[in-house]
Formats: sequence, structure tokens, C-alpha cells
Amino acid sequence: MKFAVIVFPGSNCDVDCYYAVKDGLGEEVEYVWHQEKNLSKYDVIMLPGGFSYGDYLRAGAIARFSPVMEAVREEAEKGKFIIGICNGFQILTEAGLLPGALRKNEGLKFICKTVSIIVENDETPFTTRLKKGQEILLPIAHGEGNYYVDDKTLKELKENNQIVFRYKENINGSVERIAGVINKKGNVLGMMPHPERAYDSLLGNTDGLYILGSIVDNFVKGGV
Amino acid sequence: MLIAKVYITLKKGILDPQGKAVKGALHSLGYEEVKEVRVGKYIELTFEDGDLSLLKDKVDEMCKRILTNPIIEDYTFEIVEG
Amino acid sequence: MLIAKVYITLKKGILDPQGKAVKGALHSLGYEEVKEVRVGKYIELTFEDGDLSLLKDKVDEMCKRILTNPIIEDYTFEIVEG
Amino acid sequence: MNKIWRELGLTDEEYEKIISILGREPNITELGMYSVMWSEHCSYKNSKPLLKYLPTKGERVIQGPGENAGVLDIGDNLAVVMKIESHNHPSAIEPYQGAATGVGGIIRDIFTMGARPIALLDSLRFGIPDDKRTKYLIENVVAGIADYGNCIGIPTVGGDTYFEESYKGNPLVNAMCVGIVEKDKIKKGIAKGIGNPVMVVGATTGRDGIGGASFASQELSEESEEKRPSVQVGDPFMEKLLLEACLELFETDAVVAIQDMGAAGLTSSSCEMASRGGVGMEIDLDKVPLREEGMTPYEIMLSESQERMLVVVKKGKEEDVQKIFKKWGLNAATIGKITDDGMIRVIKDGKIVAEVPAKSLTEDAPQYVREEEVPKWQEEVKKLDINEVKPPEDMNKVLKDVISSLNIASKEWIYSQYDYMVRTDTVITPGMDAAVVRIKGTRKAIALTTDCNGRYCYLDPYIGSQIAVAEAARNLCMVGAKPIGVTDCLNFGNPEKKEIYWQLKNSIFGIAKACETFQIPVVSGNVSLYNENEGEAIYPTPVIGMAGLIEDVSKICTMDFKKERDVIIILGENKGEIGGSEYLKVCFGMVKGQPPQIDLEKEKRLQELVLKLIDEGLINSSHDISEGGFAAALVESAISGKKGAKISLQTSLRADIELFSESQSRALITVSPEKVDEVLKIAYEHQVPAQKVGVVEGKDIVIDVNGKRIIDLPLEVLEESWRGRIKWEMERN
Ligand SMILES: Nc1ncnc2c1ncn2[C@@H]1O[C@H](COP(=O)(O)OP(=O)(O)O)[C@@H](O)[C@H]1O
Ligand SMILES: [Mg+2]
Repeated sequence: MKFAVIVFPGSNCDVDCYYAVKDGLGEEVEYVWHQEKNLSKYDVIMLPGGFSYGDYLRAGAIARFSPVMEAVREEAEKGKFIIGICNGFQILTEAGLLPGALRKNEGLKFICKTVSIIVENDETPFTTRLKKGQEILLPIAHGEGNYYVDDKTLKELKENNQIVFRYKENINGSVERIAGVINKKGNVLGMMPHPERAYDSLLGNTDGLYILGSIVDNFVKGGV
Repeated sequence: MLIAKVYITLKKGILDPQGKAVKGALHSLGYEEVKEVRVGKYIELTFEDGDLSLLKDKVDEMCKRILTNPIIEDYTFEIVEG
Repeated sequence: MLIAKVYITLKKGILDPQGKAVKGALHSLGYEEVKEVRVGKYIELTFEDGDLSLLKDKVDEMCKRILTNPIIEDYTFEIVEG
Repeated sequence: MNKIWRELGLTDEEYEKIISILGREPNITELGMYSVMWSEHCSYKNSKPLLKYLPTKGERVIQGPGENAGVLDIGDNLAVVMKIESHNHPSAIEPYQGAATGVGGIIRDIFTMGARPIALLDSLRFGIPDDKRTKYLIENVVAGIADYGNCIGIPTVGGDTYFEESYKGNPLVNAMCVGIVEKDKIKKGIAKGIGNPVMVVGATTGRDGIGGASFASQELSEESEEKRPSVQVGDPFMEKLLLEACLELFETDAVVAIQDMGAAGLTSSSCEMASRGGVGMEIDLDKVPLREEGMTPYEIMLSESQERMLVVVKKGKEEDVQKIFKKWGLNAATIGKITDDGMIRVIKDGKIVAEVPAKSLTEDAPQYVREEEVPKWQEEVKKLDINEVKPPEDMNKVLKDVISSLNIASKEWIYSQYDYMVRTDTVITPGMDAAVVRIKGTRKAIALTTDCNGRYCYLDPYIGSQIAVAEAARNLCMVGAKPIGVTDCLNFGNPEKKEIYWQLKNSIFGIAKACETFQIPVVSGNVSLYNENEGEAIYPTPVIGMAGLIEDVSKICTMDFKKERDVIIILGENKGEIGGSEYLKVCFGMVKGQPPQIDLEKEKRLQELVLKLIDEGLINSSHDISEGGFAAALVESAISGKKGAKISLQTSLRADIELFSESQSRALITVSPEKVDEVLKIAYEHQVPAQKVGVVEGKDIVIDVNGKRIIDLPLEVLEESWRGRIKWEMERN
């Protein structure tokens, strides 16, 4: 199977994603420039972290108009697995592919550390290697990770089981400590924590492979 | 020359941590009379002269499409001669 | 209730990377007519009613002391009934 | 021109010298060019005669001082590129942008050499954060560094931070960057090839920071506010694009020479490249992409707009360059060409507006050997009668106070704002003795640290500076890295004062002595003088940035306690030195006495010993003993390993001195019980004293001295004070 890592001007975890897939999963992976209009040859699309367009205006606000985002939307409709991490999550919400918005952290500071994450939904193609309620450790590194949805949407998210991860503790002010959500259809995941930074025991953490590995398992089984 | 002045604020009811921090700072300097602070964005767009009512629609479109995120932000704007 | 609306912009000649990026984005969306974009801050301060001219001085002082960074920013403000 | 040179910071003699070089009076543009190039910041006119004492040669040195950054061979056709730089003055005025552009500048120095930047470090000095201005400075300096490094995607993996009154009006912000380059792809700033085009790439040129270099070469005072050049604003997004575009460009064969435009912008990059290559350069200012209208030649030549590079390319390759930069949405404009007459010739509107010999701006800059004098207070401040300092009753409280002192407390409040993990190479993250960054595709890794105890240097610049080098090297050895190179940032006061010159000279001699003994070459550096506020100089602060090489990244060591019942061993000897210590400052408010002495040979043996023990896998943790002495080191290892310790010391020293003395050349290691004999034997062979002092055990820190219980505290309590101090300090009103 083949992963695409989209590179926007200002992406900087593209490298992290690339090596997590190549060395952590042993799967094929390519960088794809944001001007690309066709993603049909890829099986999984990763929108990496970083500061696309400097995160000027709002994180993800400008990147979502990149030509590649039309292609991402098409592949999403086809049911392909798409994962947006950190800035990638912000871009997906700005593009309307995921509900909600990400605001400045409550404490107004950038936060880089490893935190406890609770699995809320273990039935998505991204979480089958995990159990509901399980606690894993993942790095976070963001200044605008404070997830917001209005009450109505929150209710919908709960009804559809779209909340996939929560922070164990309140980290950044996110509504109900939400750290990651999935679309209704269940093939587009957005999350602020970085599974792709936790793929190598040399870095002291391999918990990210639960998530990245789940994608591989479920793809082999034929996808959604 | 025409200048569109766009004012963007967080929607009412959405917590504004920046506003809170500024309020805290003002109070600590003794400006206790400040009851509330909201921090938003101010964007100036400069255009050559043109049809004002057409321009209004254009700016509104820009605000909706890119300048703001309607989930969390409200905006108003005015257009002035510059 | 009185509301002070403070508009903060970068001083002339100071690089505005945000404005540059937004302008680029607007152009690539086809809004070529936008000649220049400056991104600044918009702050709303709410007060109980009070003496307007006294308040003006107060707000000006707040702008100078904390709301703005006089080294790189300019500001204007107005006070309205809210 | 009414002695206008004086306003530009040139002396009357210097002005005469310019006239004799040109054979005429300079015009204003030319005068501006001389004023920035002959400023201390660009010419090192006060420090150069001293800098030549630093050892710069070594087997691994590919490029020593003189280029944009130093380069060291690490085998496998790879090289490490490193450099440190100060942005003290800009940060004192506008802390956020000052710090941000400092980071941006040092990153450019690294990728100018053809290298991919892999790590940043920041060395910070502030006043005590008990007033609003100091907090504002800290808050914004850290945010500026964070926002720039985070956005561009280079991990900030380490640094050091001290708080002392002396830095109050003049904080220090030193940024260090490290890159990796394939040896055969190193780029240099040596202009060559008559007729080759000269291009400016990256951002447009505006009026920012005009005269910044001469500004940085003056003392700060009330008037600084007015002299202040318009502030440079950093655009890390732009620099990220510039970085990627340049690295892509280097994959082609188009580049002859390249240099970033830092201080003194177009002037310094053009004349430095030309003079290194022994050629001239002609520049047409009408072709420089400008951001503002009506800019004069003076302004264009002196603009310090960020995120720009000057590139000499092979004739005919201009379009290739343009194509790459266009892809990244950046400017690339041909603005001139290389000439054979050694002149920098500047043209505007078809007319020559400046014409000066390139070398006269660089090599002919004046050099000053200043007068020196031992400061009068030096004798006085070194006096300390330890018997006048009564040991406090409650040593539990003392320990808590010492480990939660600003200088020893955890710096997590700072580094948690930095993305230190991006690129997934940070094997040892901030908070340990040194950071370790692996090199993907190899077994190698680079260890990095910055160090300098300014208080020691104030008490004795010669010894203090040796200690700075020794401590940096020791920190690297503690993680299992062999030190290979130094980049130094010399932060001092006004060198025209005899006492300051004395400090500078002795400090450089100290660094030189230590580097020679350890055989670690200085490959790059930076000098920042005139760090004074209202006439008061900062503590002399020669920050040492050091890189170490790890051949096999699986063999590193960290300071955290790993296993219950591991045996705790102190390597080295406690000489009961309390002068200049954190203990003396925290508990008695004193900055006094002789700083700890240092025997460089002993230090070397200690470092070699620790490297050997780590290499052979004989120890489970290692931590150097520095500020706060044995007690602080013990608590730090315990906290990071989440395990307590039970210690029993036999000593002829006073208990407080035993615990808090900052004697050098010591380390705290833990060893599995079955390996203790072997470790002690190897230590003996290295002639390093080794003393079993206790075991890793439980959740408390318990210390007996000569059979008497002195300390008994839950680790949790200590951790809270240590971890929370800086946050608490910053958040309280
Ligand atoms: N300004 C800073 N930026 C990043 N890391 C820092 C900074 N200041 C201190 N640190 C980190 O905190 C840890 C402790 O620093 P320090 O007390 O200087 O260590 P040491 O005494 O071993 O030299 C180190 O890992 C260092 O890299
Ligand atoms: Mg150390």
C-alpha cells in the first residue's frame, strides 16, 4: 500500500510522517507537492503538521485552498483513509472535511510535551489496535490545538461516536478535552497529538504505531 | 483608493483567553474599571477606486470564504476612501 | 455601558508577513483587485458608564502601556455607547 | 557633512583613514558602508587581536572561523556545521522580534554553508523576574525564539538560562544552530569568476534595521530609544521557503558562492564575498526588489531586511535559479556581476553612487589593542571567610531553596514552548546534561550543549572561562559523546574600559587554555561587546556552545536513576569550594569568593573515564555535578528517574559545604551492584577518585553526613519546588 504525505509551503512534520511510514511501518510513501491535483494512486493520504503558510491569519486557513485539497476531498468521498495530524487537522477543519475549529491554546503558549491520551472509539480504521478506554502516550506540539464545537455539533459527534481521542487532562482548553475526531463516514481522522513522532524505540515511544498500524491492518482487510 | 476595514471578533459565548489575559494585565496595573476585554483581528484591504456596492459584495465574500472562520468568528466591515 | 474600540496596526515600513500571506492567498483565489493587505488587532474594552473625556485619556494610557507595542505598532480608538 | 561620521559611530581617526583609502571624502552611502563594516559587530575591531589566541585547528576541522559557520568532519562523508550568535541589543529593545530574528539569522548562517539545519539551542541571561519589565522580556524572548524555531521546523533541543541582577537592563539572547552537510556539498562565500552574475534571493528589501550593526556596537542608554533602527520583523515562513529553495538550488551546480544577508545586509554580504575571493562586485540597485518606495542607495545598501541571500551563480544559470525560487514563491533577481578590479561599485539610475575597495571594508578595518587593568573591586570580591557564614539549622529547607533557585530549577517552562521533537531525531530531549540528535541513515548522533556560569567569570574571568569549556565538554561526555568542536559567543561590556578589556582578554585566554588541553578546536563564534546598561556592565559571559560525536547512538546514557538498589557513586573530589556558589547566593545573598578551581588534566581524566564507562555499558546513569553541588545533582537524577536515594557521606568538610560545594571535575553515576567493583577499578586506573555514597531507593531523599541525618524529604516535595519555580515566578504579580 502507498501513503502520500502532502507538502504545503510551511509543512514541517512531512519528514516525520514520511519516516514513520517508511521506517515505522515499512510501507511505501511519497511526498506530494500541494499543487498536485490527482491523488488517485495513493491508498492513504497524510496531511502533516507544521505551519502551512506560516499559520498566518488562522492555522490551516490558507492551505485549505491549495489545489491538492480538491483531490483530498475527492479521495475522501471515495472512502480512502485520510489522516490530518496537528496542522493537518487544522486544515481539515478549515476545509470543512471535519467538524469544529481549533483555537489558540487556553494558556496562550505553544506546548511541546508527551501527554496521556484516552481512546474513545476503538472501532475506527485508525484505532483497531487499541481498546476503548486505553491510555496511550503521544507527543503534542502546538499553539492552536484548542478544539471547539458548538453544543449542537458536540451532541452529533457523540451520537455518531465521532470523538476518537481525548486528553487525559485538560491540556489546551479543548471542549471536553477532545484531541481527535473522525468524520461521519469514518475514513477521515484529525488529531492534534503526533502518532508519527512515536514510532521508534530510540525516541522512547512507539505508541503512535497503534494508530498508524491500525491503518495498515484495515487496509489489508479491504478498507471501509 | 478604497480601503475596506474588516473587524473580526470571536463569536459571543466563545471563551476568549487572550481577552482574559489582557483584562488580567489591565487589572494588575490598576485599571479595574475595565469590565470585559475581547481581542480580535483588524484587517485592512486596499483597492483601487471602483464601484462601491460591487466592492461590498466582494469583501463580504472574502470574509466568508477566507478571512474568517464562521464557526468561531463574527465580522463586520466598512469601506472608506483612503 | 461604554465600549472602547481599539484598532492596532503595524507601523508603516514594518514588515507585515501576515498581510503578505493573506494578500497572496486572496490573489490566488482570484481577488486580484486587492492591492495591499495589513493585518492588525482589534480590541474591545467594556466599561460601566462614566465621564467620556476622562475615559479617553485612560484608554489612551492603556494603549500606550499594554495594549500596543509602541515600537512596532500604531493605534487609534473610538468610544461608543454599547 | 558636519562630522556626520561621529553620529554613525566612526571616530575622527577612522574617518581620516577612510579618506586616505579613497583619496577623497566619502559620500554618504560610502560612509554608511564603512560605518557598518567597521563597527565592532562586523569587524571585531576590539576583539580580533585577542581571538587569534583561540586554537582553531584540528583533524576534523574543515572550516574554522572566518566563514559563515564552522565545519567539522564526522566521517561517512558527513560534516557538522555550527555557529552561535548574539541578538542582545535588538532583544533588549523589542524582545519578541529581536529574539526571533536572532534565530532566523543563525539558521541562515548554517544553510548558507549548504547544510540542513538539524538543531537549535538558546543561551539566555535575564535579570531576576520580580519586576514587570523583566518578566515582559523573558516572556517575549522565549516566545520569539519559540515561534520562529517552531514555525520553521527546526527543533530547539537545548540551551542554558541564568537569572542575575547584572543582566537586568541588558539581557543576553544567544542562539546556536547546527546542521549536517555531505562533505562534498559544502558551500562557501568566496566570490569567483569574473563576469559571473550576482543574485539576491528571498525577501524584498525594506527600510528595516538600517544601521543595526553599529547600533549593536554601542552601549544601551536612554538615548538608544531614539537611535534605534526601525525594528526588523522575522518571517519564519519566508525563511522556511528560502531554506528549502536554497537546499534545492544546491543540488544543482549553479552556485559559485553564497552568503546570507545579516547585519549590514547587502554591504557586508557583497564586500565579504568579494574580498574573500579577491575580486570586485558591481551592483545595480535598480534591480534589487524593494518593499518600499523612494529608498536611497544608503538605505538599500544598509537595510537589514531578513530572509535574504546573496548568491554568485555560474553565468547562464540565472534561469535555473529563478525557476527553483519561483516554485517556492520567492524572488530571485540578478543585481550585478563579479568584476576583476576588487572594487564594490554601486550603481543607481545609471550613475555610480558608491565605489570602494572591497578589502578596505573588511581586511583594512581598524584593529584596536586596548589598555587593560585589573578591576579595583576584583580583590575585594574574592575575599570570603567561610567561618563568617554560619551553616543554617534546617538543611531540608536549604536543599529545597537551592534546588528551586531560579538558576537550578527546571527550565521546562521555557523549553516546553519549543518544539524540540520535530524531525523525529531528538533522542535526548531538553532537561538532561546535553541534547542528542541522531543522524538518520547512520548509527551516529550529535550531542549539543551551551554553558557558561557568568558569576564565576565575574569573580575570575580566566578560571570561569576555563570552567565554561570544561562544563560543556563534561555535559557532552555525560551522555556518551566525544567533544569535537566549540562555537563561542563572547558577551562583554564596553571594551574601551580597561577593566572590561581585562575581562575579555583573560576570558579568551581561559577558553584557549581549556580548548588546547582538551584538544577541542574553536570553529566559529561571535563577539558581543558594549553589553551595558546605564554604565553598568553585565557579568562577563563567554557562552560556550559545544558539539560532541556519538558513533553508536544505541550507547548513550542519561542522568535519570534507572533501577532500585543501583549503587550511587561520586567520581572526582570535593574540595569544599563554596565561593561563587548558588548556595552562597541563595542562602546568604552573597556573590563572593574564589570560584572553584579547575585542574584541566584532572577534568580530562574524568571525562575520559565517563566516556569509557558508558561505552562499555557499565553504568546506568551519569550526571555532572555543577551548580548546587552534589545535592542538586542527586535531586535532579532522582526526579528525572522518579526514584529516591539513600545517601551516607563520610567527610571532614562541614555538612553544608559537603553538599553544596561546586568543586569541578565531578560526576554522579549509578551502577548495578554486580558491576561496582569493575567500575571502581577502571576509575582507579584513570586516577579518578571514586566513592560509593549510597543507593537508589524508595521515594525520599535521605542524606546522612558522618552518621547524622541531615536531609529527609519526599522526592515529591522537592520535585514540586524544582519543577514549578519558574512558572510560579512568571505568573505571580
Ligand atoms: N533556554 C533554554 N532552552 C532550551 N533548553 C534549555 C534552556 N535552558 C536550559 N535548558 C535545558 O535545561 C537543562 C538544564 O540546563 P542546565 O542547568 O544549563 O544544565 P547543565 O547544568 O547540565 O548545563 C538542559 O537540558 C538544558 O538544555
Ligand atoms: Mg549538566
